[in-house]
Amino acid sequence: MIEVTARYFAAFRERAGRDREHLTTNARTAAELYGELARKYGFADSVTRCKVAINDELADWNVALEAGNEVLFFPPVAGG
Amino acid sequence: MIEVTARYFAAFRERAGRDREHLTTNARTAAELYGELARKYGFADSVTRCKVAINDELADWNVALEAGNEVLFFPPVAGG
Amino acid sequence: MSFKITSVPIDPEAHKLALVQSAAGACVTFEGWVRNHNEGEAVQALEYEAHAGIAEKEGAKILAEAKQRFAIETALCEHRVGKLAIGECAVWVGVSAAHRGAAFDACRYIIDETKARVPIWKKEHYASGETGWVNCATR
Amino acid sequence: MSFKITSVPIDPEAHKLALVQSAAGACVTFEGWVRNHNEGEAVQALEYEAHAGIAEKEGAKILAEAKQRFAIETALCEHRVGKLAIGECAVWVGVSAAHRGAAFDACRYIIDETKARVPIWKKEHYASGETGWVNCATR
Repeated sequence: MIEVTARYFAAFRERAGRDREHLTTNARTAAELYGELARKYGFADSVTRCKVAINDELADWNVALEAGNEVLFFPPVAGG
Repeated sequence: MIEVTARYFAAFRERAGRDREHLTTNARTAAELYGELARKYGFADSVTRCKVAINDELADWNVALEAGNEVLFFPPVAGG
Repeated sequence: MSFKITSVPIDPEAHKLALVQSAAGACVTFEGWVRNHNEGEAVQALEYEAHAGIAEKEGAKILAEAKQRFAIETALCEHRVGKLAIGECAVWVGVSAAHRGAAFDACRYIIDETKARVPIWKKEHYASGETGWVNCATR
Repeated sequence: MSFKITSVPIDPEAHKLALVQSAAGACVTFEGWVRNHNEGEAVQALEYEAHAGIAEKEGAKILAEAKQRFAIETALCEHRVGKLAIGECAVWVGVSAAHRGAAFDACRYIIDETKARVPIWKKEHYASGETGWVNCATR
Protein backbone atom coordinates (compact mmCIF):
# COMPACT_ATOMS: atom_id res chain seq x y z
CA MET A 1 0.00 0.00 0.00
CA ILE A 2 1.32 3.46 -0.84
CA GLU A 3 0.02 6.96 -0.32
CA VAL A 4 -0.41 9.25 -3.34
CA THR A 5 -2.31 12.38 -4.21
CA ALA A 6 -4.79 12.20 -7.09
CA ARG A 7 -5.73 15.38 -8.97
CA TYR A 8 -8.76 15.58 -11.25
CA PHE A 9 -9.24 17.93 -14.19
CA ALA A 10 -12.26 19.15 -16.15
CA ALA A 11 -14.93 16.43 -16.46
CA PHE A 12 -13.06 14.15 -14.03
CA ARG A 13 -13.14 16.89 -11.40
CA GLU A 14 -16.88 17.43 -11.83
CA ARG A 15 -17.57 13.72 -11.76
CA ALA A 16 -15.43 13.14 -8.66
CA GLY A 17 -16.83 16.23 -6.96
CA ARG A 18 -13.34 17.35 -5.90
CA ASP A 19 -10.13 18.53 -7.50
CA ARG A 20 -7.72 16.44 -5.41
CA GLU A 21 -7.58 13.83 -2.68
CA HIS A 22 -5.07 11.76 -0.76
CA LEU A 23 -5.39 8.04 -1.38
CA THR A 24 -3.93 4.87 0.02
CA THR A 25 -3.81 2.36 -2.80
CA ASN A 26 -2.66 -1.09 -3.89
CA ALA A 27 -2.31 0.16 -7.46
CA ARG A 28 1.17 -0.36 -8.85
CA THR A 29 0.75 1.83 -11.92
CA ALA A 30 -1.12 4.96 -12.95
CA ALA A 31 -3.37 2.79 -15.12
CA GLU A 32 -4.30 0.58 -12.18
CA LEU A 33 -5.04 3.64 -10.05
CA TYR A 34 -7.24 5.01 -12.84
CA GLY A 35 -9.09 1.68 -12.87
CA GLU A 36 -9.84 1.99 -9.15
CA LEU A 37 -11.02 5.56 -9.51
CA ALA A 38 -13.10 4.78 -12.59
CA ARG A 39 -15.02 2.20 -10.54
CA LYS A 40 -15.37 4.62 -7.60
CA TYR A 41 -16.54 7.64 -9.62
CA GLY A 42 -17.87 6.11 -12.84
CA PHE A 43 -15.23 7.57 -15.15
CA ALA A 44 -16.15 6.05 -18.54
CA ASP A 45 -13.20 7.06 -20.71
CA SER A 46 -10.65 4.46 -21.74
CA VAL A 47 -7.09 5.28 -20.66
CA THR A 48 -6.10 5.24 -24.32
CA ARG A 49 -8.09 8.48 -24.78
CA CYS A 50 -6.89 10.07 -21.53
CA LYS A 51 -3.52 11.27 -20.29
CA VAL A 52 -1.76 11.11 -16.98
CA ALA A 53 0.94 13.27 -15.48
CA ILE A 54 3.08 12.51 -12.46
CA ASN A 55 4.49 15.44 -10.53
CA ASP A 56 3.65 17.86 -13.36
CA GLU A 57 5.25 15.83 -16.20
CA LEU A 58 3.23 13.80 -18.70
CA ALA A 59 3.86 10.14 -17.95
CA ASP A 60 3.25 6.69 -19.33
CA TRP A 61 0.18 4.92 -17.93
CA ASN A 62 2.37 1.93 -17.08
CA VAL A 63 5.01 3.74 -15.07
CA ALA A 64 5.34 2.41 -11.49
CA LEU A 65 3.77 4.64 -8.83
CA GLU A 66 5.93 5.73 -5.92
CA ALA A 67 4.90 6.88 -2.45
CA GLY A 68 4.18 10.60 -2.42
CA ASN A 69 3.52 10.87 -6.16
CA GLU A 70 1.03 13.49 -7.27
CA VAL A 71 -0.95 11.81 -10.06
CA LEU A 72 -2.88 14.11 -12.44
CA PHE A 73 -5.78 12.63 -14.39
CA PHE A 74 -6.62 14.35 -17.70
CA PRO A 75 -9.82 13.46 -19.56
CA PRO A 76 -9.75 13.52 -23.39
CA VAL A 77 -8.45 16.92 -24.51
CA ALA A 78 -10.49 19.29 -26.65
CA GLY A 79 -8.60 22.53 -27.15
CA GLY A 80 -9.17 25.05 -29.90
CA MET B 1 -6.37 42.00 -93.24
CA ILE B 2 -8.05 43.46 -90.17
CA GLU B 3 -7.21 46.29 -87.83
CA VAL B 4 -6.88 45.58 -84.12
CA THR B 5 -5.34 47.20 -81.08
CA ALA B 6 -2.69 45.25 -79.18
CA ARG B 7 -2.02 46.01 -75.51
CA TYR B 8 1.07 44.81 -73.68
CA PHE B 9 1.43 44.18 -69.95
CA ALA B 10 4.38 43.88 -67.58
CA ALA B 11 7.38 42.19 -69.25
CA PHE B 12 5.66 42.33 -72.67
CA ARG B 13 5.26 46.09 -72.33
CA GLU B 14 8.90 46.58 -71.43
CA ARG B 15 10.05 44.32 -74.22
CA ALA B 16 7.83 46.00 -76.81
CA GLY B 17 8.73 49.46 -75.54
CA ARG B 18 5.08 50.55 -75.63
CA ASP B 19 1.85 49.71 -73.86
CA ARG B 20 -0.39 49.61 -76.93
CA GLU B 21 -0.37 49.95 -80.71
CA HIS B 22 -2.71 49.71 -83.67
CA LEU B 23 -1.90 46.87 -86.03
CA THR B 24 -3.04 45.68 -89.41
CA THR B 25 -2.69 41.93 -89.43
CA ASN B 26 -3.35 38.73 -91.36
CA ALA B 27 -3.62 36.83 -88.09
CA ARG B 28 -6.95 35.02 -87.77
CA THR B 29 -6.61 34.17 -84.09
CA ALA B 30 -5.08 35.68 -80.97
CA ALA B 31 -2.46 32.92 -81.04
CA GLU B 32 -1.44 33.81 -84.59
CA LEU B 33 -1.21 37.49 -83.65
CA TYR B 34 0.97 36.56 -80.66
CA GLY B 35 3.22 34.61 -83.03
CA GLU B 36 3.69 37.70 -85.21
CA LEU B 37 4.43 39.89 -82.19
CA ALA B 38 6.76 37.32 -80.65
CA ARG B 39 8.89 37.44 -83.84
CA LYS B 40 8.77 41.25 -83.93
CA TYR B 41 9.67 41.85 -80.25
CA GLY B 42 11.37 38.63 -79.22
CA PHE B 43 8.69 37.48 -76.74
CA ALA B 44 10.00 34.09 -75.64
CA ASP B 45 7.06 32.74 -73.58
CA SER B 46 4.94 29.95 -75.00
CA VAL B 47 1.23 30.84 -75.31
CA THR B 48 0.48 27.95 -72.97
CA ARG B 49 2.07 29.97 -70.14
CA CYS B 50 0.49 33.28 -71.16
CA LYS B 51 -3.07 34.58 -71.26
CA VAL B 52 -4.99 36.73 -73.67
CA ALA B 53 -8.01 38.94 -73.19
CA ILE B 54 -10.21 40.43 -75.87
CA ASN B 55 -12.09 43.60 -75.02
CA ASP B 56 -11.38 43.15 -71.30
CA GLU B 57 -12.54 39.53 -71.04
CA LEU B 58 -10.15 36.59 -70.80
CA ALA B 59 -10.37 34.67 -74.09
CA ASP B 60 -9.27 31.46 -75.70
CA TRP B 61 -6.09 31.77 -77.78
CA ASN B 62 -7.92 30.17 -80.71
CA VAL B 63 -10.88 32.51 -80.82
CA ALA B 64 -11.24 34.31 -84.20
CA LEU B 65 -10.13 37.94 -84.20
CA GLU B 66 -12.57 40.55 -85.40
CA ALA B 67 -11.88 44.02 -86.75
CA GLY B 68 -11.68 46.56 -83.94
CA ASN B 69 -10.81 44.03 -81.25
CA GLU B 70 -8.61 45.19 -78.43
CA VAL B 71 -6.26 42.27 -77.75
CA LEU B 72 -4.50 42.22 -74.35
CA PHE B 73 -1.33 40.16 -74.01
CA PHE B 74 -0.54 38.91 -70.50
CA PRO B 75 2.85 37.33 -69.76
CA PRO B 76 3.00 34.49 -67.18
CA VAL B 77 1.38 35.69 -63.98
CA ALA B 78 3.23 35.88 -60.69
CA GLY B 79 0.99 37.39 -58.03
CA GLY B 80 1.38 37.02 -54.30
CA MET C 1 8.85 30.37 -30.91
CA SER C 2 6.47 30.31 -27.98
CA PHE C 3 3.31 28.53 -26.84
CA LYS C 4 1.34 30.36 -24.17
CA ILE C 5 -1.80 29.81 -22.13
CA THR C 6 -3.51 33.12 -21.38
CA SER C 7 -6.56 34.27 -19.45
CA VAL C 8 -6.81 37.63 -21.25
CA PRO C 9 -8.07 38.27 -24.80
CA ILE C 10 -5.67 37.23 -27.57
CA ASP C 11 -4.17 40.06 -29.67
CA PRO C 12 -3.53 38.56 -33.14
CA GLU C 13 -1.87 41.68 -34.57
CA ALA C 14 0.72 41.84 -31.79
CA HIS C 15 1.56 38.17 -32.33
CA LYS C 16 1.79 38.57 -36.08
CA LEU C 17 4.38 41.32 -35.67
CA ALA C 18 6.54 38.82 -33.80
CA LEU C 19 6.48 36.57 -36.89
CA VAL C 20 7.82 39.18 -39.29
CA GLN C 21 11.29 38.38 -40.56
CA SER C 22 12.82 39.80 -43.69
CA ALA C 23 13.38 36.32 -45.16
CA ALA C 24 9.71 35.40 -44.68
CA GLY C 25 7.49 35.60 -47.75
CA ALA C 26 4.48 33.78 -46.36
CA CYS C 27 2.48 33.99 -43.16
CA VAL C 28 -0.39 31.62 -42.36
CA THR C 29 -2.55 32.08 -39.28
CA PHE C 30 -5.29 30.00 -37.73
CA GLU C 31 -7.85 31.35 -35.28
CA GLY C 32 -10.32 29.20 -33.43
CA TRP C 33 -13.49 31.15 -32.64
CA VAL C 34 -16.30 30.22 -30.28
CA ARG C 35 -19.10 28.90 -32.54
CA ASN C 36 -22.79 29.37 -31.79
CA HIS C 37 -23.46 25.66 -32.22
CA ASN C 38 -21.88 22.24 -31.78
CA GLU C 39 -23.29 18.97 -33.02
CA GLY C 40 -26.73 20.48 -33.36
CA GLU C 41 -26.95 22.23 -29.99
CA ALA C 42 -27.09 26.02 -29.61
CA VAL C 43 -24.04 27.17 -27.66
CA GLN C 44 -24.06 30.43 -25.66
CA ALA C 45 -20.55 30.44 -24.23
CA LEU C 46 -17.54 28.23 -23.74
CA GLU C 47 -15.30 27.73 -20.76
CA TYR C 48 -11.72 26.57 -21.32
CA GLU C 49 -9.59 24.97 -18.67
CA ALA C 50 -5.94 23.96 -18.98
CA HIS C 51 -3.06 22.66 -16.95
CA ALA C 52 -0.97 25.65 -17.97
CA GLY C 53 2.45 24.28 -17.06
CA ILE C 54 2.08 20.98 -18.89
CA ALA C 55 0.18 22.63 -21.75
CA GLU C 56 2.99 25.11 -22.39
CA LYS C 57 5.63 22.38 -22.18
CA GLU C 58 3.75 20.10 -24.59
CA GLY C 59 2.97 23.07 -26.86
CA ALA C 60 6.64 24.08 -27.03
CA LYS C 61 7.42 20.50 -28.12
CA ILE C 62 4.84 20.75 -30.90
CA LEU C 63 6.35 24.03 -32.16
CA ALA C 64 9.84 22.47 -32.15
CA GLU C 65 8.52 19.48 -34.13
CA ALA C 66 6.93 21.83 -36.68
CA LYS C 67 10.19 23.73 -37.06
CA GLN C 68 12.04 20.48 -37.66
CA ARG C 69 9.53 19.03 -40.13
CA PHE C 70 8.78 22.11 -42.22
CA ALA C 71 10.97 24.87 -43.68
CA ILE C 72 9.55 27.66 -41.52
CA GLU C 73 11.06 30.80 -40.04
CA THR C 74 9.12 30.83 -36.79
CA ALA C 75 5.79 29.92 -35.18
CA LEU C 76 3.68 31.06 -32.25
CA CYS C 77 0.60 29.74 -30.50
CA GLU C 78 -1.56 31.21 -27.78
CA HIS C 79 -4.57 29.49 -26.19
CA ARG C 80 -7.10 31.29 -24.06
CA VAL C 81 -8.64 29.88 -20.86
CA GLY C 82 -11.68 30.99 -18.87
CA LYS C 83 -15.18 31.83 -20.06
CA LEU C 84 -15.50 33.06 -23.67
CA ALA C 85 -18.48 34.49 -25.53
CA ILE C 86 -19.57 33.59 -29.09
CA GLY C 87 -17.11 34.97 -31.61
CA GLU C 88 -14.19 35.35 -29.22
CA CYS C 89 -10.83 33.92 -30.21
CA ALA C 90 -9.97 30.78 -28.22
CA VAL C 91 -6.71 29.90 -29.96
CA TRP C 92 -4.31 31.62 -32.33
CA VAL C 93 -1.55 29.97 -34.35
CA GLY C 94 0.78 31.89 -36.65
CA VAL C 95 3.62 30.66 -38.84
CA SER C 96 6.03 32.53 -41.10
CA ALA C 97 8.14 30.87 -43.80
CA ALA C 98 10.02 31.69 -46.98
CA HIS C 99 7.36 29.85 -49.03
CA ARG C 100 3.68 29.28 -48.49
CA GLY C 101 3.58 25.47 -48.64
CA ALA C 102 5.63 25.09 -45.47
CA ALA C 103 3.63 27.82 -43.71
CA PHE C 104 0.29 26.12 -44.45
CA ASP C 105 1.55 22.65 -43.51
CA ALA C 106 3.19 23.78 -40.27
CA CYS C 107 0.18 25.84 -39.17
CA ARG C 108 -2.11 22.89 -39.70
CA TYR C 109 0.29 20.54 -37.92
CA ILE C 110 0.45 22.83 -34.89
CA ILE C 111 -3.30 23.20 -34.45
CA ASP C 112 -3.98 19.50 -35.13
CA GLU C 113 -1.37 18.37 -32.59
CA THR C 114 -2.48 21.00 -30.07
CA LYS C 115 -6.05 19.74 -30.22
CA ALA C 116 -4.90 16.14 -29.86
CA ARG C 117 -2.17 16.41 -27.23
CA VAL C 118 -2.29 19.57 -25.14
CA PRO C 119 -4.18 19.35 -21.81
CA ILE C 120 -6.94 21.87 -22.52
CA TRP C 121 -10.64 21.13 -22.10
CA LYS C 122 -13.78 22.93 -23.07
CA LYS C 123 -17.17 23.03 -21.43
CA GLU C 124 -20.08 24.24 -23.47
CA HIS C 125 -22.88 26.32 -21.99
CA TYR C 126 -26.07 25.60 -23.93
CA ALA C 127 -29.09 27.80 -24.49
CA SER C 128 -31.04 25.26 -22.40
CA GLY C 129 -28.94 26.11 -19.33
CA GLU C 130 -27.20 22.72 -19.45
CA THR C 131 -23.46 22.40 -19.73
CA GLY C 132 -21.32 19.69 -21.25
CA TRP C 133 -17.64 18.83 -21.55
CA VAL C 134 -16.77 18.41 -25.20
CA ASN C 135 -15.43 15.08 -26.41
CA CYS C 136 -15.80 13.30 -23.08
CA ALA C 137 -17.61 10.11 -22.09
CA THR C 138 -17.87 10.65 -18.34
CA ARG C 139 -21.50 11.62 -18.16
CA MET D 1 -17.06 37.44 -50.66
CA SER D 2 -14.86 39.92 -52.49
CA PHE D 3 -11.57 40.01 -54.41
CA LYS D 4 -10.01 43.45 -54.69
CA ILE D 5 -6.95 45.01 -56.24
CA THR D 6 -5.70 47.93 -54.15
CA SER D 7 -2.93 50.48 -54.37
CA VAL D 8 -3.00 51.35 -50.66
CA PRO D 9 -1.62 49.25 -47.77
CA ILE D 10 -3.72 46.21 -46.88
CA ASP D 11 -5.43 46.25 -43.46
CA PRO D 12 -5.68 42.61 -42.32
CA GLU D 13 -7.63 43.33 -39.14
CA ALA D 14 -10.37 45.20 -41.00
CA HIS D 15 -10.73 42.33 -43.45
CA LYS D 16 -10.79 39.75 -40.70
CA LEU D 17 -13.72 41.51 -39.05
CA ALA D 18 -15.64 41.02 -42.28
CA LEU D 19 -15.14 37.25 -41.95
CA VAL D 20 -16.66 36.99 -38.49
CA GLN D 21 -19.92 35.07 -38.45
CA SER D 22 -21.42 33.43 -35.40
CA ALA D 23 -21.47 30.02 -37.10
CA ALA D 24 -17.75 30.24 -37.91
CA GLY D 25 -15.42 28.32 -35.62
CA ALA D 26 -12.27 28.58 -37.74
CA CYS D 27 -10.49 31.37 -39.56
CA VAL D 28 -7.41 30.80 -41.70
CA THR D 29 -5.50 33.67 -43.26
CA PHE D 30 -2.62 33.83 -45.68
CA GLU D 31 -0.40 36.88 -46.12
CA GLY D 32 2.23 37.18 -48.83
CA TRP D 33 5.07 39.43 -47.68
CA VAL D 34 7.83 40.94 -49.76
CA ARG D 35 10.89 38.75 -49.13
CA ASN D 36 14.44 40.06 -49.04
CA HIS D 37 15.59 37.42 -51.52
CA ASN D 38 14.42 35.34 -54.46
CA GLU D 39 16.31 32.46 -56.01
CA GLY D 40 19.54 33.60 -54.44
CA GLU D 41 19.35 37.30 -55.35
CA ALA D 42 18.99 40.06 -52.74
CA VAL D 43 15.71 41.91 -53.33
CA GLN D 44 15.23 45.52 -52.19
CA ALA D 45 11.67 46.16 -53.32
CA LEU D 46 8.92 44.72 -55.48
CA GLU D 47 6.59 46.34 -57.93
CA TYR D 48 3.24 44.75 -58.63
CA GLU D 49 1.17 45.43 -61.71
CA ALA D 50 -2.30 44.09 -62.47
CA HIS D 51 -5.11 44.41 -64.96
CA ALA D 52 -7.48 45.33 -62.16
CA GLY D 53 -10.75 44.70 -64.01
CA ILE D 54 -9.87 41.24 -65.24
CA ALA D 55 -8.02 40.39 -62.01
CA GLU D 56 -11.08 41.17 -59.89
CA LYS D 57 -13.37 39.23 -62.22
CA GLU D 58 -11.11 36.17 -62.25
CA GLY D 59 -10.55 36.52 -58.50
CA ALA D 60 -14.30 36.56 -57.83
CA LYS D 61 -14.58 33.34 -59.85
CA ILE D 62 -11.90 31.72 -57.68
CA LEU D 63 -13.72 32.71 -54.47
CA ALA D 64 -16.97 31.28 -55.85
CA GLU D 65 -15.18 28.02 -56.74
CA ALA D 66 -13.75 27.83 -53.21
CA LYS D 67 -17.21 28.37 -51.70
CA GLN D 68 -18.59 25.57 -53.88
CA ARG D 69 -15.78 23.08 -53.20
CA PHE D 70 -15.31 23.60 -49.47
CA ALA D 71 -17.75 24.02 -46.55
CA ILE D 72 -16.82 27.62 -45.79
CA GLU D 73 -18.78 30.58 -44.49
CA THR D 74 -17.06 33.29 -46.49
CA ALA D 75 -13.73 34.32 -48.04
CA LEU D 76 -11.95 37.53 -48.97
CA CYS D 77 -8.84 38.37 -50.95
CA GLU D 78 -7.04 41.65 -51.50
CA HIS D 79 -3.94 42.10 -53.66
CA ARG D 80 -1.77 45.17 -53.58
CA VAL D 81 -0.26 46.85 -56.65
CA GLY D 82 2.51 49.43 -56.97
CA LYS D 83 5.94 49.52 -55.33
CA LEU D 84 6.31 47.67 -52.02
CA ALA D 85 9.19 47.55 -49.53
CA ILE D 86 10.58 44.42 -47.82
CA GLY D 87 8.11 43.09 -45.27
CA GLU D 88 5.04 44.80 -46.73
CA CYS D 89 1.94 42.71 -47.34
CA ALA D 90 1.37 42.06 -51.05
CA VAL D 91 -1.65 39.80 -50.78
CA TRP D 92 -4.08 38.83 -48.04
CA VAL D 93 -6.51 35.89 -48.13
CA GLY D 94 -8.92 35.12 -45.31
CA VAL D 95 -11.46 32.32 -44.97
CA SER D 96 -13.94 31.52 -42.21
CA ALA D 97 -15.68 28.16 -41.81
CA ALA D 98 -17.46 26.07 -39.20
CA HIS D 99 -14.49 23.66 -39.10
CA ARG D 100 -10.79 24.16 -39.67
CA GLY D 101 -10.22 21.59 -42.44
CA ALA D 102 -12.37 23.48 -44.91
CA ALA D 103 -10.84 26.82 -43.90
CA PHE D 104 -7.28 25.58 -44.51
CA ASP D 105 -8.15 23.89 -47.80
CA ALA D 106 -10.09 26.85 -49.17
CA CYS D 107 -7.43 29.39 -48.17
CA ARG D 108 -4.77 27.36 -49.92
CA TYR D 109 -6.95 26.88 -52.99
CA ILE D 110 -7.57 30.62 -53.26
CA ILE D 111 -3.92 31.66 -53.05
CA ASP D 112 -2.76 28.84 -55.36
CA GLU D 113 -5.35 29.69 -58.02
CA THR D 114 -4.72 33.42 -57.64
CA LYS D 115 -1.02 32.95 -58.27
CA ALA D 116 -1.73 30.74 -61.28
CA ARG D 117 -4.61 32.55 -62.96
CA VAL D 118 -5.02 36.17 -61.94
CA PRO D 119 -3.32 38.77 -64.19
CA ILE D 120 -0.85 40.21 -61.66
CA TRP D 121 2.87 40.50 -62.29
CA LYS D 122 5.81 41.33 -60.12
CA LYS D 123 9.07 43.03 -60.91
CA GLU D 124 11.93 42.65 -58.49
CA HIS D 125 14.36 45.46 -57.76
CA TYR D 126 17.71 43.93 -56.83
CA ALA D 127 20.47 45.31 -54.64
CA SER D 128 22.59 45.49 -57.81
CA GLY D 129 20.23 48.09 -59.32
CA GLU D 130 18.94 45.57 -61.87
CA THR D 131 15.27 44.68 -62.15
CA GLY D 132 13.59 41.50 -63.31
CA TRP D 133 10.06 40.28 -63.96
CA VAL D 134 9.46 37.17 -61.93
CA ASN D 135 8.62 33.92 -63.67
CA CYS D 136 9.01 35.29 -67.18
CA ALA D 137 11.16 34.17 -70.09
CA THR D 138 11.14 37.37 -72.15
CA ARG D 139 14.61 38.56 -71.32
